[in-house]
Amino acid sequence: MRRFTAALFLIGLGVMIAAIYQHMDFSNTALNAGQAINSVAAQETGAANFVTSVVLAYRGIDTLLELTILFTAAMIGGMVLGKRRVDAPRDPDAGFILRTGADLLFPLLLVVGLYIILHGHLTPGGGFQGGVILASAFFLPLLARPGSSINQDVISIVEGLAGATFILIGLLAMSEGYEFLSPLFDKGELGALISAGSLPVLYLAVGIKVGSELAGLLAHLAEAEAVD
Amino acid sequence: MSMEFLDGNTILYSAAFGLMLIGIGGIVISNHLMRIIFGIALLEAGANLLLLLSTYHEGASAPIIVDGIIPAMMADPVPQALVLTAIVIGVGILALALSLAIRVQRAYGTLDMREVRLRLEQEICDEAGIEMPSSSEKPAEVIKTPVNSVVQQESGS
Amino acid sequence: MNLLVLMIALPLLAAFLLSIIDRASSFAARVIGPLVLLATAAIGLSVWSQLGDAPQAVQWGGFQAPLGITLYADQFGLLFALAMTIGTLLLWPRSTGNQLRSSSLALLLAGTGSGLALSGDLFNIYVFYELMTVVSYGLIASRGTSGSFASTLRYLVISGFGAALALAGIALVYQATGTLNLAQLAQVAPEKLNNLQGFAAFVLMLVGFGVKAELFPVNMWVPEVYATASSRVSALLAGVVSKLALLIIMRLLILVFHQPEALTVLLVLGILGVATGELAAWRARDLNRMLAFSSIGQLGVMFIALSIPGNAGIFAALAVAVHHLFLKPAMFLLAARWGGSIRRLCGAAKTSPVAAGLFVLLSLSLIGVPPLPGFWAKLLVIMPLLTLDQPLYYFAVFIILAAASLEANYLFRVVMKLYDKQPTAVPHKAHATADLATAVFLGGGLIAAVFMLVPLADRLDSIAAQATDVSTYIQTVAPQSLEGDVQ
Amino acid sequence: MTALDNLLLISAVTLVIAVLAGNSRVGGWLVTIMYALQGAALMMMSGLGYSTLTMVQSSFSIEVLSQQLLWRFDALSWFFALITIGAGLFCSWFASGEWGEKYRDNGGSLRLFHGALALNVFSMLVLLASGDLLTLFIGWELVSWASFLIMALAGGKAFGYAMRYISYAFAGAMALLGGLLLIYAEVGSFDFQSLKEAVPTMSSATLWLLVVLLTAGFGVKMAILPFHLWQAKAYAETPGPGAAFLGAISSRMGLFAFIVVIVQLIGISRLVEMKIPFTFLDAQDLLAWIAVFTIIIPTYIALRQHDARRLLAWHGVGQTGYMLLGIVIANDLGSAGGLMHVFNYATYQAMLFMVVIAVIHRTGTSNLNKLGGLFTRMPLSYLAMLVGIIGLAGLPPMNGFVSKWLIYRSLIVDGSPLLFLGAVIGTLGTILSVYKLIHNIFLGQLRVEHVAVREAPLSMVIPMMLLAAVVFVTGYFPGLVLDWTSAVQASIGIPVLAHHLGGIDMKGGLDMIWIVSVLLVGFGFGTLVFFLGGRSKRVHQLDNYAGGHFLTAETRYHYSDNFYPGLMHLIGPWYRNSFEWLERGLISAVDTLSTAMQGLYRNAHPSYLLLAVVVFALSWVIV
Repeated sequence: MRRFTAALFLIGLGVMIAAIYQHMDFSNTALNAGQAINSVAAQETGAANFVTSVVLAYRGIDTLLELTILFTAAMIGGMVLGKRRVDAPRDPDAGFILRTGADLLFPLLLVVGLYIILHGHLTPGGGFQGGVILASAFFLPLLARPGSSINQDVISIVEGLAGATFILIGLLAMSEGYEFLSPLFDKGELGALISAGSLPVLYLAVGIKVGSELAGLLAHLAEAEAVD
Repeated sequence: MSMEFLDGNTILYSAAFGLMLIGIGGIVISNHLMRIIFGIALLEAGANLLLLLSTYHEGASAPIIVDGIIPAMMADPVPQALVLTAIVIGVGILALALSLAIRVQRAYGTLDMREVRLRLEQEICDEAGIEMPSSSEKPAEVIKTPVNSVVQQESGS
Repeated sequence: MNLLVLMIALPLLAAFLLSIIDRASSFAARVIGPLVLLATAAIGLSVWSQLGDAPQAVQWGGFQAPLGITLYADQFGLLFALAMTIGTLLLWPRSTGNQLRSSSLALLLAGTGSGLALSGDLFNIYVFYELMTVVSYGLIASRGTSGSFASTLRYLVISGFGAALALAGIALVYQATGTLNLAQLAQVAPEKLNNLQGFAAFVLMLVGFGVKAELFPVNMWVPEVYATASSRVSALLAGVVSKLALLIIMRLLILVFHQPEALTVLLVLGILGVATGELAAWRARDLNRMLAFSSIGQLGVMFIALSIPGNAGIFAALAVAVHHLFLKPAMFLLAARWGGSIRRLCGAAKTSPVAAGLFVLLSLSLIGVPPLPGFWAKLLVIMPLLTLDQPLYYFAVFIILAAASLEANYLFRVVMKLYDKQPTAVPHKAHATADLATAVFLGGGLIAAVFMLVPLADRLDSIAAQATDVSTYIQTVAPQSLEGDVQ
Repeated sequence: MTALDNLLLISAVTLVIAVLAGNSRVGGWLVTIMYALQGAALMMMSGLGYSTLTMVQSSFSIEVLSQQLLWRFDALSWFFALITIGAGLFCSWFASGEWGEKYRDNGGSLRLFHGALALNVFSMLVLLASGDLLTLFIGWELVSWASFLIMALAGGKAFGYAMRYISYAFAGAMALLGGLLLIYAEVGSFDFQSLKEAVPTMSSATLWLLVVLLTAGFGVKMAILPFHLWQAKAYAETPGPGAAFLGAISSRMGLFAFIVVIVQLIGISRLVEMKIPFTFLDAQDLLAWIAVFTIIIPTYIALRQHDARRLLAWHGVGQTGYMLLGIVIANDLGSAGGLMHVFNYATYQAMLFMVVIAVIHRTGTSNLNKLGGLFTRMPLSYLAMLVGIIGLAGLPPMNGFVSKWLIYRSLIVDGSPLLFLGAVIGTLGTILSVYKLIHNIFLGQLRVEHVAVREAPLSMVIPMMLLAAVVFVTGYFPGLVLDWTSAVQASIGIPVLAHHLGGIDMKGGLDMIWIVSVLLVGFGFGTLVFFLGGRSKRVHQLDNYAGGHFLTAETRYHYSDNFYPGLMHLIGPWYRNSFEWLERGLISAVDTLSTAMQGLYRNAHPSYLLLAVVVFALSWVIV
């Protein structure tokens, strides 16, 4: 009965959405804050990638908060899943090819991840994307050898420090007399690797934090004892 | 139906709304918590797409300074940044939901929403030292025959 | 430069570093959280003292609105930011196994709550809200029982559903206006959002943010969560966090959504919340869930108050919210030792006379017995409702009054049990000193309010007036126009 | 500092002393003296009772939510305050002696008892002093919760009854609040005067709503039908003199508020204009009939009680009907009768409760089936009860006769024979049940276990005797009280009853001095004949025989069980407990709803409801 009425409601919702869509106005898509940012971002932040400017400068606090969400989720995940019993059964190691592949891929993923993070202000990509690749670099060996484990203590120190760095850079701006999280340092030449002031530093912190957070979360999930 | 009705906008928006509707359907219709969690993920994906589409116009270039592209030709970078944020939030919550689901499965042996609810009620009542109120929804049957046993086998590790 | 951002940044920083500090010295890790909150509370108070009639706007990163994100500090927002900080300080979680993580979560909660109260950007509000949600999952689950995990998961499902809908609502708003800055939205809303799309966005955001504000029908998580979480966490969620979600809805109503239909939706959902909550509380057989249901009813009254157009509605909702802010945490703290079946409470007043007396005081104020503050708050809600002269508003008054009668009945059933002369077989445990002291402090606040009624009402009135002053909001933030940039 | 400030201050100090010193040996006496001081302070305003003063303001006033809260006394407040303080004085006196010691020995807290009593008096004075509708409500709530406190003191069973009381009282208060705020919405002020000016322009529908809400609110406190169920049991279980106090004055607060708002501000003449559609009745008739049924039904319920306190308490409910009836009729006779009945009733009800409590003090029971023959052991208490029941039954020469006569007379003048008939039926029931009371306690055969019973201690007897004197004197010289009621009539805008010390001047009027003097002469003559004429022999109670057998102390020839079997056979089937049934029905309705809501919160699929709400809200706007 509930499923039936729920399906009816869904159809109703679809009809409502269609009606709303009919009334939507698409004429003024150019009149928005993003276009305003496009026209001033190059001077204000010095980053060639405007998405990066938005993520780290214009909406930097959002980014800080989403890092905090990841941090919190990882912390709660650890709290919920708890410590593994010592005698809990583990999956056996993967086969030779997967293990060797993982060993080979590890440095490659590390390099690619760092590259994407460091070029975040110039090209598509950045701390989040690179951070995920970093996380997978550390997670892959875990899949290949379920018996091994990631040192959660190191991860918690790294994530704490990376997050703190982000905030400290923001506070540094305050101590210089600007607002919290204002871009700092010399903006350099638009499009160069070393440019855009403090943004690459922030992205590095983001990348490391995302990498460690995700690696920690995935490791927690992988470590979780299997249900009998 | 005229062809101009099926322009690019309509197709893209249909995709976004469609994803949302499928997600909502998964949340509302299914009883298995894993399906519900995936429903939320789908719904989020739809909402993200909707956000991306909010200032979409055809033919815009990526908002990155490349020779020959002036800012007016670029796409709006704000929704892209927002979606990036929203996706990461979604990932965090998804991971959290999965960790909780693992613990609930371990404690109650089921992820059926109705059964989890009953076991939860039972636990609260036991702790409080009161009798469990009789449920109007035929509790005995629900406990004996887990509806989604097939799904459990699929999703259980 | 403004120190206000430290109210948000410092707790986050401390939360990040807490586990590292713990490695160096566990004592430092224990004290640093409360110290940081004391410092942020002091910052908040100093800003409050210099605020006066002129709200302040701070741009994160120094970018001009609407490009950057605005932090808007008026007395209204700052009041709730302070409530969040001081409330967390008073209700500092005590977890047996997870003290370090609980402390981090509490710090995060204080920081996010302050940010949520002060934020002037729609998407930023969403992010703060999501962070606060995640933190509250953690706080609930920190009790570590399987019940707390299950209730968190069920809470997560409804909350995640709502949040995704709210995100879709934000997308609709951005599509229509091209901005997320609340001040700019306030400028363009009458032209661009006073339509079907705007209403749809409102409904989606209402159900999304309403989850935390215990709005009917997205409040089904309330009884099970408050029954499974620890008392201090329940006190925080019911007392403080729900008010912050309410604050978001108030802000959106004042600045962005002006449809009369929006008010009617709030009214209907508020009435349903009061009716279902209070009726369900009437039969609750354990104190925690009784308080949870009554909290749903109280929040319903706030939604009814919000549905009153104009300044009077915000004033009334603010008064009820502030009253509830003092009252519910104290009640949940008392329920820490009195949780479980009400029948077990027989004769508990003998063991803990202070707590029992306090419970009577709180009950009296909750049901609105003059001259306690609860009465005046209720009066503020009902008086404008009746002047609106519409059947639905009359019905709301009837529901509020009938609900108060039910409340009197079920709360005094508990009081009767407390003072019952036949003791139960199980001896009663006295309250923890910290719990009782905090509850007494909050109850003392209620009594003090009786004597400061006039200045308090004036102050709340001026806060409400400042909150509803849209033109000051726009002038203070002064977003640059989007039209000029395109041409 | 005005005289009213003094009074309220002394009353507050009384409360403080009661709380601080209530447990000490002299505490009770201190408090009693304080009540006397309150009486003296009230006398400083006695001009109010004789129309030489119209109003005494309190200098204390605060402004909240742009409402000026005022307190003041007028003739009506003064009259009720006189009764309140008098009841407080006598009850506290009664409680200060042996009763208090015994109460403390049995584990009761005298501090709480005296504190609760003083709180009741104080809150009633605050209510009586209210100068606008908001202060009226504040005072109202204070009184409600103060009575709740004193009712709940006994614990155990009393908790249940007190709980029932507060459920009724709070629901009533909410109806009242709704009514008052409706007035505010219509008038824009809580001021008495603005309401009075706005009444003529109010629509009939609004007025009906107002009258229903306010009458329900005030009616719960008065325990008029159909809100009468809570009162008797709650009062009966209140410890000792507390019951006497509550019985004497507490529920009169409802009548006071009724007079202020309905009679004085809305006006009975406006009620007459409010016709009930499709009938020949109007709002005044409706209230009068409610009053008559409030007389009849509780009085006959009282007839069935076999606990002395319950019996008296049920009469308290019934007698309220007389007062309300007189006041609703609202001509000079009726309102004077109703107001005077408030005073009269307080005097003998307090006294009767005191006698019953004295009996409980000595014998340990108030069960009418386990008493009897106490006349020889407690003659002074017997005398007090005799005076009291004559008053309660409304027979000369006691004051109850005068007030009832005035009410009957007003019904006849008003041309309402059916109402008159109803009132007379009520009086018949009263006479029957008070006879049961005195017979089963004092007359007949003394029980073996009560042979050693002594007269009540002086601390109890003196208040009883003083009250008996008041009952008799105000019956002899009703003009003493009629002076006050006339002042009240003048202040609430009702025609003033022309009266003199002995009664009223009119065709077919009443002169109690004459009537009582004739009665006294007759009694004196009879006594003379008794002592001089016939020769009587005093025999012991047990020197008696029946059916040829001598009786011993063990033989029960005095039966109190199944009193009035013939009458009960006749009217028994009428007792159907319909109101109890209604009350239970209401409770089970709430219970069912509550279960359903709990089910909703437990079983509902929240996401499903969320979806439904979104769809409904959108479709409401789109379609």
